[in-house]
Amino acid sequence: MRRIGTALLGVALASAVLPAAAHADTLDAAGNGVLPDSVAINSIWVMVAALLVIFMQAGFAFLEIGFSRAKNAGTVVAKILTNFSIAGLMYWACGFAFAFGVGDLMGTDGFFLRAYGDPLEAFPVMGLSDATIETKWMFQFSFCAVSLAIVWGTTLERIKFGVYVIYAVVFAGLIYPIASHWVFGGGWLQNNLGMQDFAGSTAVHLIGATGALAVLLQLGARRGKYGSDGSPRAIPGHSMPFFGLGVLILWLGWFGFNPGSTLGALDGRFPEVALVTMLAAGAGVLASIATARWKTGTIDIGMAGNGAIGALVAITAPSGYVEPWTAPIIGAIAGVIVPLGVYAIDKKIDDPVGALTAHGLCGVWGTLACGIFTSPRLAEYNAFGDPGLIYTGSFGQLGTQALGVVTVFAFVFTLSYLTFFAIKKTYGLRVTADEEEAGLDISEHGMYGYPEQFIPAPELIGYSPAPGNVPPRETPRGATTKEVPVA
Amino acid sequence: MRRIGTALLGVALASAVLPAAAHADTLDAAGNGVLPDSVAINSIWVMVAALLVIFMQAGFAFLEIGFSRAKNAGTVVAKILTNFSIAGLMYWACGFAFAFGVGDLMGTDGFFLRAYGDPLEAFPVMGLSDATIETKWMFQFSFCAVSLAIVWGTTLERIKFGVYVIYAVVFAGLIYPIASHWVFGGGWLQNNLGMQDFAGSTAVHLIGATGALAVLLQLGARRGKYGSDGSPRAIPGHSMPFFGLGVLILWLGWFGFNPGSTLGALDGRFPEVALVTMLAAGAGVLASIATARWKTGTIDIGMAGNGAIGALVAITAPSGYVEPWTAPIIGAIAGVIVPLGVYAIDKKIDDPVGALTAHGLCGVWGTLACGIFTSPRLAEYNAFGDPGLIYTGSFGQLGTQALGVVTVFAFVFTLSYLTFFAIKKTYGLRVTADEEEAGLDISEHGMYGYPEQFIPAPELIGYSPAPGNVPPRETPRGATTKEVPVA
Amino acid sequence: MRRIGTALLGVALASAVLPAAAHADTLDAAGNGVLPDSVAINSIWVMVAALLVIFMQAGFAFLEIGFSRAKNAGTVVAKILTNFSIAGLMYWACGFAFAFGVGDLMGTDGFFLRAYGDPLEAFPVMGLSDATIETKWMFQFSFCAVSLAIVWGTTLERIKFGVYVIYAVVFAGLIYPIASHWVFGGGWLQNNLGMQDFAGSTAVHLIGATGALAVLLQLGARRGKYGSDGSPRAIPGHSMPFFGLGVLILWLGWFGFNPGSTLGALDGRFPEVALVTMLAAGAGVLASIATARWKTGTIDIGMAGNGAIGALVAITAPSGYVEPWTAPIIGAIAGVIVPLGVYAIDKKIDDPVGALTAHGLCGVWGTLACGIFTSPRLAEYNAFGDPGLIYTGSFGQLGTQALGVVTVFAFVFTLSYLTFFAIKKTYGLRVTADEEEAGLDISEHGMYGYPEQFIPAPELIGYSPAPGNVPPRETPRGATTKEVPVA
Amino acid sequence: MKKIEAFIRHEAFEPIRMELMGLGFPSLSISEVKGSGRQKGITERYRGAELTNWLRPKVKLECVVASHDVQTVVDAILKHARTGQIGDGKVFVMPVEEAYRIRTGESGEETLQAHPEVAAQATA
Amino acid sequence: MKKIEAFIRHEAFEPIRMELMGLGFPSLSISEVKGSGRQKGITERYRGAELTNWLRPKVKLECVVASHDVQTVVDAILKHARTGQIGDGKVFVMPVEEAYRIRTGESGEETLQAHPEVAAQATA
Amino acid sequence: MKKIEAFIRHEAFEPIRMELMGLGFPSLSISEVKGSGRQKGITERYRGAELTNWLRPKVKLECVVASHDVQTVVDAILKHARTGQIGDGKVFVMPVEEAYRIRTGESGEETLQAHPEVAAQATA
Ligand SMILES: Nc1ncnc2c1ncn2[C@@H]1O[C@H](COP(=O)(O)OP(=O)(O)O)[C@@H](O)[C@H]1O
Ligand SMILES: Nc1ncnc2c1ncn2[C@@H]1O[C@H](COP(=O)(O)OP(=O)(O)O)[C@@H](O)[C@H]1O
Ligand SMILES: Nc1ncnc2c1ncn2[C@@H]1O[C@H](COP(=O)(O)OP(=O)(O)O)[C@@H](O)[C@H]1O
Repeated sequence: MRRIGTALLGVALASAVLPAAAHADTLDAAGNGVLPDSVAINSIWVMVAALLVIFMQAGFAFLEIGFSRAKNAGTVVAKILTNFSIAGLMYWACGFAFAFGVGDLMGTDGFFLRAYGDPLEAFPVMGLSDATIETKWMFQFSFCAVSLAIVWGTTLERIKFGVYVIYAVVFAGLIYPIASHWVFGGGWLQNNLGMQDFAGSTAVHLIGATGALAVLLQLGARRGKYGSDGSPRAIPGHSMPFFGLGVLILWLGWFGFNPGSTLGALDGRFPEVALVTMLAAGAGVLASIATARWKTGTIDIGMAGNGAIGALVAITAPSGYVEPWTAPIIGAIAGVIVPLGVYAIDKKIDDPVGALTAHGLCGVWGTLACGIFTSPRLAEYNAFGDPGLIYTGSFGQLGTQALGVVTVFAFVFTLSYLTFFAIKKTYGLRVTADEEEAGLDISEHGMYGYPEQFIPAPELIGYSPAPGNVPPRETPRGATTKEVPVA
Repeated sequence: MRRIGTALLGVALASAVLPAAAHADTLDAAGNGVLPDSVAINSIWVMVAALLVIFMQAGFAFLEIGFSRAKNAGTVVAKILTNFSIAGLMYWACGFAFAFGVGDLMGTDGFFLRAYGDPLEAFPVMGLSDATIETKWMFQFSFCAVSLAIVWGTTLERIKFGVYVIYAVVFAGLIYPIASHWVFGGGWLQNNLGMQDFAGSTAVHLIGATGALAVLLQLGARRGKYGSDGSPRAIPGHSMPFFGLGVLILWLGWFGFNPGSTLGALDGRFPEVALVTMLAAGAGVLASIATARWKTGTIDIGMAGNGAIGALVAITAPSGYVEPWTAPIIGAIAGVIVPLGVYAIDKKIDDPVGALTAHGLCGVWGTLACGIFTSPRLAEYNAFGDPGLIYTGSFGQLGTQALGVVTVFAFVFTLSYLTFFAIKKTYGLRVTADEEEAGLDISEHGMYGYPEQFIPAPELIGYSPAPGNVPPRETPRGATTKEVPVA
Repeated sequence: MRRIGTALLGVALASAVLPAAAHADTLDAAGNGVLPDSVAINSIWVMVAALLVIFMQAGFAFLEIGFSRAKNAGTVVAKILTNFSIAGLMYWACGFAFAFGVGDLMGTDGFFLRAYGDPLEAFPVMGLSDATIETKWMFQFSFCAVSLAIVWGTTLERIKFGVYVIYAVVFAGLIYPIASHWVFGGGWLQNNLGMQDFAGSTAVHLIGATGALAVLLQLGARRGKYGSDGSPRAIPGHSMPFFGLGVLILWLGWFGFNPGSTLGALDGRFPEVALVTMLAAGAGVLASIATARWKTGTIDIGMAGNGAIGALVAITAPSGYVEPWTAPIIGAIAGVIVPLGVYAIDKKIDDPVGALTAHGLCGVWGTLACGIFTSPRLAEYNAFGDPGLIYTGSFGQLGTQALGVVTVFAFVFTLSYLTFFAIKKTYGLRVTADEEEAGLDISEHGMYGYPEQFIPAPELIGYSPAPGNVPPRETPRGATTKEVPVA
Repeated sequence: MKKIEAFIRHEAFEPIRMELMGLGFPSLSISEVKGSGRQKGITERYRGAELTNWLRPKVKLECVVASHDVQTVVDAILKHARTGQIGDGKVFVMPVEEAYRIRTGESGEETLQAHPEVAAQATA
Repeated sequence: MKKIEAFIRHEAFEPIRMELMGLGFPSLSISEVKGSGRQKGITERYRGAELTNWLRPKVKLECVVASHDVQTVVDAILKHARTGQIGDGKVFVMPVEEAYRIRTGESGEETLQAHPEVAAQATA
Repeated sequence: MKKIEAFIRHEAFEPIRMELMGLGFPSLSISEVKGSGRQKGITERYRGAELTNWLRPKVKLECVVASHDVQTVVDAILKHARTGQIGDGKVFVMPVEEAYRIRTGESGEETLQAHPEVAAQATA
């Protein structure tokens, strides 16, 4: 049976087939009725949160589909399914172990979620909650998948499909786990410097956006994005409703993303985090609409949605550290950053969905915001870092936050740039001009995402009914008819 | 730092920046480990319910998008994001305090969710549950947002965007809080008269529908809706699938809407409320299809969906007061009301999504249904009002319900009508005929919701590639090719 | 009042209007404060799971819509609403009683969820959890609705609407309850033979797929599916994005489907089941893409999604019986089965969405997989059957699984075939050739699912504005204009 | 035989169709086109970038009639398509040399349209 | 040179295209149109209100050929587009004065289509 | 008067439109067509089954101009639509017997297009 395993998943899996220590522990405890209720209570909330975050995959998919042209709509579906799958397997194989095991630089225990002994000691940073380890895995994996999804926002409509696959393996198995370990996995930035990032403005969103920048710089803009004179052109996506669906799903998912980062329910903290999240997002939408209106004179639908995302990204780090009243401020500032950032970036590089701004710039802002607004009671409760500038008058925490941002950016950018560079030199990053013009759906997947739009009565192509079997034509039942006799 | 606050949110916010009394309480209790498990258990369920109701925003968005023409699809996205945001901020600033604070006419405590002392005393009507106050806020806010979303169903395809903004502030800050306070916030209708409305057939749906009527009467019908002879024309929406998505999401959300109104899980009531909700909705769909079939001879897709909504609205008030066996009856009657109501109303005024019927008429029916079907055990358990007609033989409770409906309608209609009247006289309610014809997406937002449908190869407009950089044309990889040599 | 009831729901309902024994029990217990926390904790998780499964209805709807042509998109919406409603009422009336009451062949207690005395004794197989009976009903009903939804995957674009209605009544009221009773309702296959099917690879998915086969054989292929030479033609669906939405929602729902089948949270098992589910699905997607790529040379979007579904179906039965490391193996094999199965079946019979493969073949594989991989600790914990081949070296359990599969298939196929045969002889199964060509939306529902695609400016048909009231044409506000003076 | 091609506003089509049917010209085809003419361009905005769209959606009406019917049909079109504002469109008349009714294979003028009285009933 | 315009049923197009390619006429264009003719109107219903849609989706086929090829092409169309029922559509022949192949700039009849033998291979 | 019908690539349209407007020919119409010609077919795959699509999306440009303007317009089209690769398309010139401006009811050549100088400003 060991053979089956290895045959299928390679030697690495070997460790996986030892007796299921930890899983068994939970079971025994339950069997002997010594599993405390608190485990179930905390696990339920964190699992609910994890599922909300998993649903965000649909959010990212439709945000991207909406901002793509119809000829590139289908590939996003294949992309999101592939990436989500790879993330799951890699994060199980090694990602989780690197991210949450013990160690300043990276964890080394819990590959394949096996043989780590007591979970509370093996993954100490999550020790404050007694939710089962599988629960914590589901939650943390969902974060990894979100971070990976963010990477591709800049690459729509021209990237080769294989790039998704290759980078996903590296990202979910190595880059994300290590970088996030530093920030909220018990690594040096968090433990030694006291960096504050409650739910991942840096650890999830900035990391994703950094990968997005690394690939964009080597991928280049879509054909037609910049005229011969270098001026940017609008390449409108094909469906604002799909975009809206994506935004609404993401917003919903964020109520798992931030409040779930309490990793439990029994401390009664998660509802407050939800409140803080809502207030920031609301302010972000309004500020973004106002800013776009002021700059361009129209109520920009896309900016309304991006404003929500940007504000949600910004409140992610502070959501567990700040008082509710600061949320609208943090969100509103993110809402102003979004349109300005998008307009500025659009002049030079082609970021179709505004990921660099919404997840990058706003991720930075959110991380820094902790240095300004973190309240004493919450700094103390979370036990990382100090209260913010407005309480202490000191720039100390702000500096720590800035250092964290720079470090993470530098680390992720370097590794990602090298990875994409290697891909470019070997497999290639970009489809041909003809393929790009035909659209990725037909050229990468052999079929349009909306076939009827491109093929006339496709089911009839090459179809000639035998004279005999033309069926009798009657009148559709649903239809009453008015006869116009033949002249 | 007070300055930052005021600068950003105005004097009103001042109260918000005092030490976070209540939030801290929860935290201390948790810190000292004296926060009972019940708080977490109840909070988890109510939070889950709140998130399901929040997801209903997407449901309303797609129901409206589906029933709009393609040229008006995008604006719905901007609308829903804006309204949801305003509702959140206003309900935090004052809505919640007005709605659930102590007082027969309106509450006066808890602005910005601050300085209200002991939450169980400050918001007594929710005292039966020890879920955290932030949890309760999230849940009640989600109701306010639903009620606001209902208002706009009658205004599609012709209203000026600014109207959404102005009315949303008044509605979420004043109209909804006060009216809902009377019905289920501990106000006079509930406390003094014993009106029964478990989850808001009146307090949420009728209030929204009343606002919808108030604006429609001053807004008028869409161009082309009524012929020169005054006969109604069909203006089909552009996507039944989107409509279906909306209905399915709303149905799902209702399992948070009604069962969440138990405000807790420990009394084991919420699953029964879910069962009741399901049975009513099912009966509503079937009755609505049958009625529409009987009236028009076709299986009307829209009516199937509206029937579900209507039945869900109807069961909302009774869901916590009646026995399961009554649910199919209540739902089926709503299912009959829906098509008949839509056909009748359509003859005179233009309600594109049928909101007046589904949320208005069915809201009234549902509220009255309590007067008929409320069971003794549940009247006693909820401690408001008496059992219904079929148990007591008395019309007393039915009368109370009727009085409540009339009062709420009168109050909300008056305030809403005046608000919209003021808007009409100043800013204006309606776009110009040309804008309406061009569609709100292009005229209000400067871009179509489905650009490719209206602009040929939009990315190429004004784009002339420099002769040099026309890239080599190769064959799409995905495609094998058959050469037809040039003659 | 008895009269109202009977008048409305017929004699059968009589039993329903007796005093609400069970519901009242819960309430009393709660009232007297003797309802243990465990009831609420378990009920919350199972309810959350039930709602996730209910959301799968939207998943099936959009998977089918995406794979249909635009002219048949709307009917799916009406279908899903109707079937979901019928399933709810039938499962309440008798389905649940047949499925989970005591008895080797079928249960006989709990019609209308009434008068069954102590729920733990009345529905013993679910006795291990003290979640309220309404919670269990919601969860089990959601399974029935899923099984029913699966049936129709093979019938798209040509079936008469009434067929949905008739078969739904028989399926949800009789076929599904009895067959599922045998497998996981405490029936003979489970209790006497020790068949293992944790969440329903056989009991839900194979049953649905069997019904799908029974109707397909009598319904025939869509016009144009097979050329005069009998060779299969591609009839591409109209929207890969909708297909993707469906898949993502289904995937999410499965995290309720499998982990919810623990029927509680206090044993801490559900997170592990979720982990297992995720790993299998991920492997399924990748294996399916690889297989399709190898067979056809393209990265098939549809196969990526079908691969996820197939793997999720396969892991459904084992999810509560196997160690995590086996999940990727089980999923990957399903991922290989999917494309091969679809290609093979497509040669002979017309299964537009691949339901026979994804739910049928993979359902069989998943059920058999228990016989191979079930781990000792979990066989013991679940207390049904023995460990799998790789642990025992014995084919015993595998044989039991195979027997179960064959029995269930034979039973469901016979009853379903007869039901559809009767329908065909009386009402008819299939629309006319003209109706099929016009599309089901217009012919069955009297309106297109995407009206604008088929009717030019529909709102203007038969509309001639009175010369007087042509409104002044102004310039859209959103638009700046460049005048081209009239020559 | 002549072919009449008219580029008109969407809302003009239905009245034209009704009148033509009444006059005994039930047979015609329309398609969606985008046109530029004296009408103004609309400036659209997307994420900051501007693009001026010079094209407006119009309906193209095609109707082949016997030469002696041309004026009748053209007049019907002009009558209903006219709002007096820029963007009303154009009507063109072009020669047609032969016409076949596929169903019967017949060719010639009589295949083109229904007879007046017939059509009359039709609209009744 | 002549332009052949045919309004046909969707399912008629593919057989026609195949035969024309075999005959050496690979070059043609089609577009979606909505047509009214002798065919019946369909009454649609939406939330109670009725609307009769007199238009049916058809395919418009456009093919420019040398004058001496007209009959061949017309016959191919008539042969495959015909079901004998109302709604089969019409074929019109119109004069064309000049034609240019953009790729080469050449003009004249020979730019219109490929040569038979060439096309023959093509379909092989 | 002549009608110019051109079947071109999407990306060719905008440069043509700009030049024509500059030359004083702002009035034209386009529509989406699918064309087959010398261009290769694309083999699409769907759940295993293959289908070869011989049709490529093209833009059909229609522009009616005075006879003496034909060459100017044709040249503008040829100039911008040409990439030198298969698939560039064709231009056809056909006779038009009469033209009406619906807005004014006037007929004749002068209704067809704006005057050069006018258009010149327009593009300014
Ligand atoms: N010469 C032409 N060739 C082709 N189409 C034309 C021509 N002139 C006008 N059109 C069509 O008519 C529509 C309206 O023309 P426009 O000039 O805007 O109206 P008006 O003639 O009333 O000023 C245009 O959008 C275009 O579709
Ligand atoms: N005179 C005409 N001008 C333009 N299109 C026509 C004309 N006659 C028929 N058509 C097109 O042909 C289609 C079929 O015509 P119809 O009269 O219904 O078929 P049949 O000629 O077999 O009775 C119509 O829907 C329309 O698109
Ligand atoms: N004879 C014709 N009749 C109608 N349309 C044509 C004709 N020839 C070419 N076309 C149109 O022009 C497009 C390009 O033609 P093609 O032959 O592929 O290019 P090229 O002429 O450069 O080889 C075709 O897709 C079709 O739409």
